[in-house]
Amino acid sequence: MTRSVFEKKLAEVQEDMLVMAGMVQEAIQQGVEALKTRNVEQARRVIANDVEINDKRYETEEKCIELISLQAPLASDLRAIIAVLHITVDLERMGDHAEGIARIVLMLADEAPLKPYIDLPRMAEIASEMMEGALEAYKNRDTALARRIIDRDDEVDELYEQLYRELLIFMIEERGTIQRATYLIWVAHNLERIADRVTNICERVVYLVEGKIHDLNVSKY
Amino acid sequence: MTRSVFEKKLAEVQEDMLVMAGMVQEAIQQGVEALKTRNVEQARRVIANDVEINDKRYETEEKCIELISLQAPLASDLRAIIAVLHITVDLERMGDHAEGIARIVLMLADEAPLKPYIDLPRMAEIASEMMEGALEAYKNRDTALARRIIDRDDEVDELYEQLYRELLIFMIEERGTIQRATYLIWVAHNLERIADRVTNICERVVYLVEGKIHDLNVSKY
Amino acid sequence: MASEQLRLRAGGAVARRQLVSRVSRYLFLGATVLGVSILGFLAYDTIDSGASRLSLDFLTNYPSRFAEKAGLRPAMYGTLWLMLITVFSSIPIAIGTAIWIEEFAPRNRLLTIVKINLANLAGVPSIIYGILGLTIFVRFYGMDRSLLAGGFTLALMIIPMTVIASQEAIRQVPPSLRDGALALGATRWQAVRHNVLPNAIPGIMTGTILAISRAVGETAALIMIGGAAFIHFDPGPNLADFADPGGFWAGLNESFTVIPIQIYAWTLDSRREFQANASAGIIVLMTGVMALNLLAALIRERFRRN
Amino acid sequence: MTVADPGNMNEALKKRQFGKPRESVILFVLTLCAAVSLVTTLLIVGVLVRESATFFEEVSFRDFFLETEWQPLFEPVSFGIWELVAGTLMVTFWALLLAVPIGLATAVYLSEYAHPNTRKVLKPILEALAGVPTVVYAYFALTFVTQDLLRPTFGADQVNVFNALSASIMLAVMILPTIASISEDAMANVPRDLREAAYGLGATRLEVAIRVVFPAALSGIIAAILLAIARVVGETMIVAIAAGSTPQLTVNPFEGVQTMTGFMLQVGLGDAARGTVDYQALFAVGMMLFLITLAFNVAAYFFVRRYREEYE
Amino acid sequence: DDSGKGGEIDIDGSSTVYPITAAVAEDFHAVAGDVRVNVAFSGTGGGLEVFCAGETHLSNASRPIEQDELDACAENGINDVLEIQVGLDALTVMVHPDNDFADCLTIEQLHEIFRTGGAANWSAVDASFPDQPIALYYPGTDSGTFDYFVEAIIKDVDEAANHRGDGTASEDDNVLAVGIGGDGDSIGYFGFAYFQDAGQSLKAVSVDGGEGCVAPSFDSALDGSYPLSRPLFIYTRESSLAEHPENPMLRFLEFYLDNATALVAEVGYVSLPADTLQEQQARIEPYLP
Amino acid sequence: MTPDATAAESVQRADPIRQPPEDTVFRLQDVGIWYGNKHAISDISLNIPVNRVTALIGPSGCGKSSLLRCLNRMNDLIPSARVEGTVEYHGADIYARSVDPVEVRRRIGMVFQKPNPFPKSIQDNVVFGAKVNGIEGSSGEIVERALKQAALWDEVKNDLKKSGLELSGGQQQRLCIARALAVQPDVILMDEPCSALDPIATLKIEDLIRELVKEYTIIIVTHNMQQAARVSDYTAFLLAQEHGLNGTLIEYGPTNEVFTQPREQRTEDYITGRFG
Amino acid sequence: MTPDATAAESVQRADPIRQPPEDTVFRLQDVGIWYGNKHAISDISLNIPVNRVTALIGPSGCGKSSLLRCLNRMNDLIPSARVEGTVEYHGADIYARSVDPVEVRRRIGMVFQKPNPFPKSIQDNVVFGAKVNGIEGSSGEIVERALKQAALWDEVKNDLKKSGLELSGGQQQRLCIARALAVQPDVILMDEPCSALDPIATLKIEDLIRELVKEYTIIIVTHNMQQAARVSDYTAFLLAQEHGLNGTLIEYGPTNEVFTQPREQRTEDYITGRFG
Ligand SMILES: Nc1ncnc2c1ncn2[C@@H]1O[C@H](COP(=O)(O)OP(=O)(O)OP(=O)(O)O)[C@@H](O)[C@H]1O
Ligand SMILES: Nc1ncnc2c1ncn2[C@@H]1O[C@H](COP(=O)(O)OP(=O)(O)OP(=O)(O)O)[C@@H](O)[C@H]1O
Ligand SMILES: [Mg+2]
Ligand SMILES: [Mg+2]
Ligand SMILES: O=P([O-])([O-])[O-]
Repeated sequence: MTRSVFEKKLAEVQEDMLVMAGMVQEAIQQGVEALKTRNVEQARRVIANDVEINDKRYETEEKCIELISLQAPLASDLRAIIAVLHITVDLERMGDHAEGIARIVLMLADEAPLKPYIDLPRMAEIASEMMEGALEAYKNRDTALARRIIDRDDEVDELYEQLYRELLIFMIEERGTIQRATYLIWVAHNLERIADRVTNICERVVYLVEGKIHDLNVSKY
Repeated sequence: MTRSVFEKKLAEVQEDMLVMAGMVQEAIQQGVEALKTRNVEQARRVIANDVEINDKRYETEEKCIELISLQAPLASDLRAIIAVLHITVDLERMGDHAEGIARIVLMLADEAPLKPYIDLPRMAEIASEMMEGALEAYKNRDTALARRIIDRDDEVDELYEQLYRELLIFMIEERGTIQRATYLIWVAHNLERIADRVTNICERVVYLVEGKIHDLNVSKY
Repeated sequence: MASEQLRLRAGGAVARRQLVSRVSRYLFLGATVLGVSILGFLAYDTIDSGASRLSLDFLTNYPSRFAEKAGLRPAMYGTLWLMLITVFSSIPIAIGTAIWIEEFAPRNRLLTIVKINLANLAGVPSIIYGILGLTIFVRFYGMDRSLLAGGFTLALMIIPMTVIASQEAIRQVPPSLRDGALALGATRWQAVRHNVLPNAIPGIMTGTILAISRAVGETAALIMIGGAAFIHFDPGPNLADFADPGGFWAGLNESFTVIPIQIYAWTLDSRREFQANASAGIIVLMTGVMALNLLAALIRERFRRN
Repeated sequence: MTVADPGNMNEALKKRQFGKPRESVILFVLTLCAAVSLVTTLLIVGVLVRESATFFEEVSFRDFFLETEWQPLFEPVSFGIWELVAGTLMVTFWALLLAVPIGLATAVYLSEYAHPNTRKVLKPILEALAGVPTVVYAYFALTFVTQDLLRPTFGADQVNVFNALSASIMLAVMILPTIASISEDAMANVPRDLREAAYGLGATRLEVAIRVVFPAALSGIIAAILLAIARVVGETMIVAIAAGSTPQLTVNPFEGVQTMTGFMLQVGLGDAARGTVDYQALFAVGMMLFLITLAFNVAAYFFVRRYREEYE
Repeated sequence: DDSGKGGEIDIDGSSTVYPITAAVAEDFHAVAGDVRVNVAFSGTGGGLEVFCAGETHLSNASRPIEQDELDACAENGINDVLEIQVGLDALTVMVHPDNDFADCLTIEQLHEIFRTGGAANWSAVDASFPDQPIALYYPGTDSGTFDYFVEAIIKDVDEAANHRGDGTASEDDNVLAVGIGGDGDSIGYFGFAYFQDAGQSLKAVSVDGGEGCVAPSFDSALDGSYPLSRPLFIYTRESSLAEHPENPMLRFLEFYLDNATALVAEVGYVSLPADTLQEQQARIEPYLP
Repeated sequence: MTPDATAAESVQRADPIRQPPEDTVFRLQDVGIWYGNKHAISDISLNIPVNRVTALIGPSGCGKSSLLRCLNRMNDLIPSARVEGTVEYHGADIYARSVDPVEVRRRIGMVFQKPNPFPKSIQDNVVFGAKVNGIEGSSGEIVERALKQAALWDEVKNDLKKSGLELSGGQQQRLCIARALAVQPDVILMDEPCSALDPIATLKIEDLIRELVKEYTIIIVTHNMQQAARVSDYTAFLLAQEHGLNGTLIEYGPTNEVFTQPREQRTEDYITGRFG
Repeated sequence: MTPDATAAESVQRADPIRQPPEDTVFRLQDVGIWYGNKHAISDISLNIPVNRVTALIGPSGCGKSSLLRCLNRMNDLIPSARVEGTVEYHGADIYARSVDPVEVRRRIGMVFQKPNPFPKSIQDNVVFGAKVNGIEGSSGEIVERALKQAALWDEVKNDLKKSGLELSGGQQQRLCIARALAVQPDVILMDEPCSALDPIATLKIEDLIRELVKEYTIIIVTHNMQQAARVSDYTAFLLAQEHGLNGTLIEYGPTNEVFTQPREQRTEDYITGRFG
């Protein structure tokens, strides 16, 4: 409970989490970028970097457990750490999704682009914005913002539905696109999952501030 | 640290977790059952029940946080609780996947079955077995078992690949199946994710016993 | 719950116990009052017979065969000087002994012997101290029947009491003070000197003053070593002697008388009127003793408060 | 501080040249102080032994311990010490019988019942009783206690003018403050929480005082009583004047007795020529008294120590 | 310090003689303020002991010095002890004031009362006396008064007899007076001086030494008709008189004897008959300048 | 989401004093305590539930001990102490004129900070209160029952004659609890009962408290927040707002709520060590 | 996965005594302590690192205080105490014949369980040690520096003449720390320095310890495991295996490891309260 030590360590852990979030954002962006530009190298980098994200998660989690062990935090302090613990899991999985996108880039590398990627980057953009906002909400303990972001998940879901339907039509119309289309569905799925995970973070923010866990977004998948 | 109180509460929390695991197992089984038998009613029940799973998760998480707050556990005690905290998240998501399967059952309800469902139930079976084993490993703090189960994830992955390829061929060969096939891919994906989450639980078991987090299974998706 | 209300009332056994408790208060008070009233009665009796003789002359006159002319002057000087000598010779030794016992002595059989011996010495009759003083100071050291010999004799007599009181006082200084000092790199003596002693002083003083009250009233031992009853000068160094060590020393070597001897001499006198002198002497002595006790009490109360 | 050179540190920790001697000088001086009381005892014993040696040349130990009469100054002389011992015991017994209950009751009152301010006033007043010259007590015993108290109460023919009881009563007054004051200190030192524990169990004030505080302070109380006994046994003037000078074996406190100290005073301040057997008897009695008190003190020391260990 | 100019005289010894010597010292101070005279009273025995040890210059005594004591003096090289008688202490026998039968007692009767194994009841002393037990009070057994009584009464009648020990003894005449006054069966004796003052509450008994009953009084003691009076002494050393002419001891003794008659009576004792006094003065005569 | 948000905020603004819904043993109404003219605590209204452990926490000097001691009239023993307001015990005002404090204390036992066994044998320690109060039953039975309840019987049953002072600190404290139980009280007040004990002994006492609360109502003052968290069902947080001011009740409610989601910022600050 | 598993198991079997890799102040080799013929602790080999907080934990009676007090020869003061093995301080054996214990204590300061300021003014308290040790500098400077280091200056700078006893418990303890610092020691030993303090004062002392460790080496005995966890860099766990047996070192290592993944089951049992 030595506040100065505790606060330093809590700040450290939160900083770690933000750094990790930055890494994940980068991975998503790079993944989608690679998809757009069919940049295999970039995709490979994203895949390789995922290990770092994973490591960062474990490092942060270790720190959180140490912090709980050594400092026995209570009330909002404890919730803050538990939040970090959960958010890092989410971030790590978001990283995995980004990696998934990058892997699909590799699979698609040799094939012609199906159609200009408009919706996918749009989804990625929204997801990225949501993430940005979620972290902002976390930093400022801003539940209103968090709740707004959760609402934005619907946009992503809509885009996803739309894209999915489009790709289905592609596949039906043009048998040769089936493989590629399913790949793209994966990408969209990954992005949808990412946005979904962002809502998890937002839920955490609300929990952090209000001390109650609210399942504010019900995922459909 | 009053052990008797602490142990009672820890046992309670773990019991909650096992109950939740039971609910999830049930949901998966019922979901796949509904798929096989095209039982819309059953699928609806699975969907409805997911709310309970979610509630159970939050209840358990609240208890864990209370336990950490009030009892300030250390070392293996703390790890046990943190494990529950993470495992319940995984279980909840597994429940979501089961719900996802059930939703697909609803979507497929009006369409003819694509082919006899062999691989999917097989996947579900393996995933279920893995889950059974993972909980066993957790209860007995059996890292060897946990590691074996993690290895079994490869079986699921293989089945998934196989099924995916098969369905892809279906789609290419018979345009009318595309919609249904993608649905089935979703089902398979859900099952793959479930198995994947089981490996998370196993990782936790290893962490619980050995105090180190090992990322023992690298998911590809 | 009205029944609960009733049950909280003292009834039956508790009422009886409370009654006994309250009655006992008056018994204990009675015992205390008894002690105090004896003192009051003694005081009354003494004042009744001696007050008429109390006057400035009584304090400033020399002894005389005329009761109304007789005074306590040399006895008062003698008592004063004797007590000073006693205090200055016994206190350092007594405190030294107490410090040795509590702080430096090896915890072995010797220490047990020293402790038992001190307790025993405290109960040795004063007349034996008188004989000892006569043998050692008057004879062996050739101090003659002087203030010094008398003072030293009384010092020997009160050392045991003072040591015991000082030991108690030193023991009551929390060990943490001593440990605190030693842990700062103080030597054993520095710890005692700066931290133990200053805090034991009030206790030591109380004990000493009580011992002195005893010495002030001592008669037998001083008669044994030849304390005079008739003296026509002021024993001890006088003002002028303070400047001159030789004179001061000579003053300390003078013969002496003290108030209790004077009182005793008067009580022995066949003439009635001297009884009043004795009572007046007792009043003077008791006033002094009371003042000392008051001082002790003040010191102690101050000490207790901290 | 970084790791110092071990050589340096060894050097640095060396005993200081000028630090130590001062310390040993002080220890030496203190030891000397402690030696004073031992030397005093040796001198006392020396004087007593030397002088009583001449006594025992004339009087055999056998007579000293086996004869029943103490009559050193009358013909036919006889030196049976027990009459004096019995006198001392009787006077002590009655003094304690009176002073212990009253003293302890006073202590209980002051520590448990009295308002702190009352205690502050009463205690020093009581303690003044310890400072009254014993000659005063002695005359008071003879005049007031015997004449105005005992004789009217018990009948003049029952009560000897010189009697053990009057001496005992004044001895009791003399030691009252010793017992009351030291016991009160002991009771005041009983931790407050013991009292609170008892009150918390529903005990009344009396029950707390008698059943908790008193037993807890017992070792201090016993110490007070021991000190009081030492004072009574060693007291001279009161017994010499009030108890009479008739050595006898009696249990009747209304009769006069002679105590050991009474005899010593009688001889010490009397006309007996030095060197005569009757004078040297003073030392034999002194020796006896010394041995008795020593035995008593040794016993008390070990008793109290055992007792203390049991309750700490 | 102003001590020692005229010299210092340390005196100790008998408490009986103390008032006389103290009175002399008081008046002496008026004429010789430069000489310090200190008077203590540790008893005849104690006084003679320190005197023989050379620690005092003069010793009061209520009995003659004994051979043992002279020997002790000699051991310390004090061979020139000088005895001077300064007065008489008449010894008074007293009974309780209510006692109406014992008005006069013979030496033999006193002997019977105070000897070892003597009368237990008054009736055994004289058949006319009531059959009541006798209670005895006498001075401290090693006081000069006691010694004198033993010599004058007990041994006088029967050399083999002893003073009995079953009474109450006290050094302190006050105490004896209280005792005798408080006890209806009492008989006791002590110094006349004390009786004079405290004696109103007691009844003095006349003594028949063979020449009829004589009541104790100054006159009867002075003229020798009262049989129980003892001499009081002071002891000093010839050498302390001889040393030099102006020495303080000589001045003091001269003053003492010159004023003895008045001062002895004043403090309650019996002055010496003129011839006896002259004898004493003659003893210091040789040293006077 | 607005309704939800206001709901959440209203939680924050909810009354921090939540009187338990259960049956109460003590009902304090506007209680204030004065020492001479020092106002130690003021305006405390508090219901203490039956068969629960209620913990009083707060910084040093906030009046925890004062409040505790006013519940069995122990502060009658402090001449300058004065209590205002009403303290009802099972509906009876214990400060009513007709009430005998000895009677009150018999029903409401107390255990102190420093283990304070009487310097007597274990047996006599336990029997003391029972005997002065004329509780029936043979000493042997009383002793055995109380020591068993205090979980001390097995450790001492062969040494009942041993002095209570020869026990270890933790055993001494359990002996003190046994002593209080032997009087058959209804409530047990404990003023920092473990602060002089090592962690292992502390755990034992805490276990015992959880055991005892099945039969008794327990009120415990503790400085150790972990202890309050571990052991109590309800927690009351007192605070003397500024140094020298009188203590007041800041928050009161179920322990898990107070320690995980305190409703008052000051409570949160205190339990997380942000204070001072 | 077999290699991995064995790796994990080997972690479990790894040496529970991890001497720190840093520079050491104390190097204890097979140290044992006897009181008369009671063997209090035995076979302790321990290196204590420079500029770190090392905590000694363990159940009551395991010998923590004994061990601590043997580091500055405070147990010379217990007549029956005897130390065996070697205790090297910066390479010098402090139990060597030529060593003056007073010199040792000057370099190795100590702070006790109960705050024990001398009943003198604050100033005199601080200056005392410096003066007996002939430390140079004006009193004013010494006092100011020490009090500032002990984070007490601001609170008392206007009352330096006030008695040390008039301070609150926590201030008193900081005064004792200042007093120790004024002697310019190298190491500060603390024997349960907060066990008599309330949580707020405890926090302040803990903060201070973290501050001081930048310049001093600190060894602290504590019963409070949370405190050891919060405040120390290294933790040594001592245990007297059974009641009455001598204490030994069970585990020693970085605090975070000891409290999150103890290598010895007994350590784990102790810190999780499974003991006794
Ligand atoms: N006997 C007393 N006389 C005067 N004031 C008192 C007395 N007892 C307590 N106080 C004051 O009342 C206030 C509350 O004291 P109390 O002992 O109840 O606090 P507490 O919360 O128990 O503190 P702690 O945690 O230190 O035990 C304090 O300011 C204290 O100084
Ligand atoms: N002066 C002493 N004489 C005899 N034995 C002692 C002495 N001091 C300590 N001991 C014993 O040595 C052992 C270790 O005691 P120590 O005080 O070092 O333990 P500790 O770990 O500090 O305990 P605590 O946590 O209770 O302070 C105990 O068994 C104790 O009884
Ligand atoms: Mg308190
Ligand atoms: Mg310790
Ligand atoms: O004192 P005396 O020798 O005269 O009895």
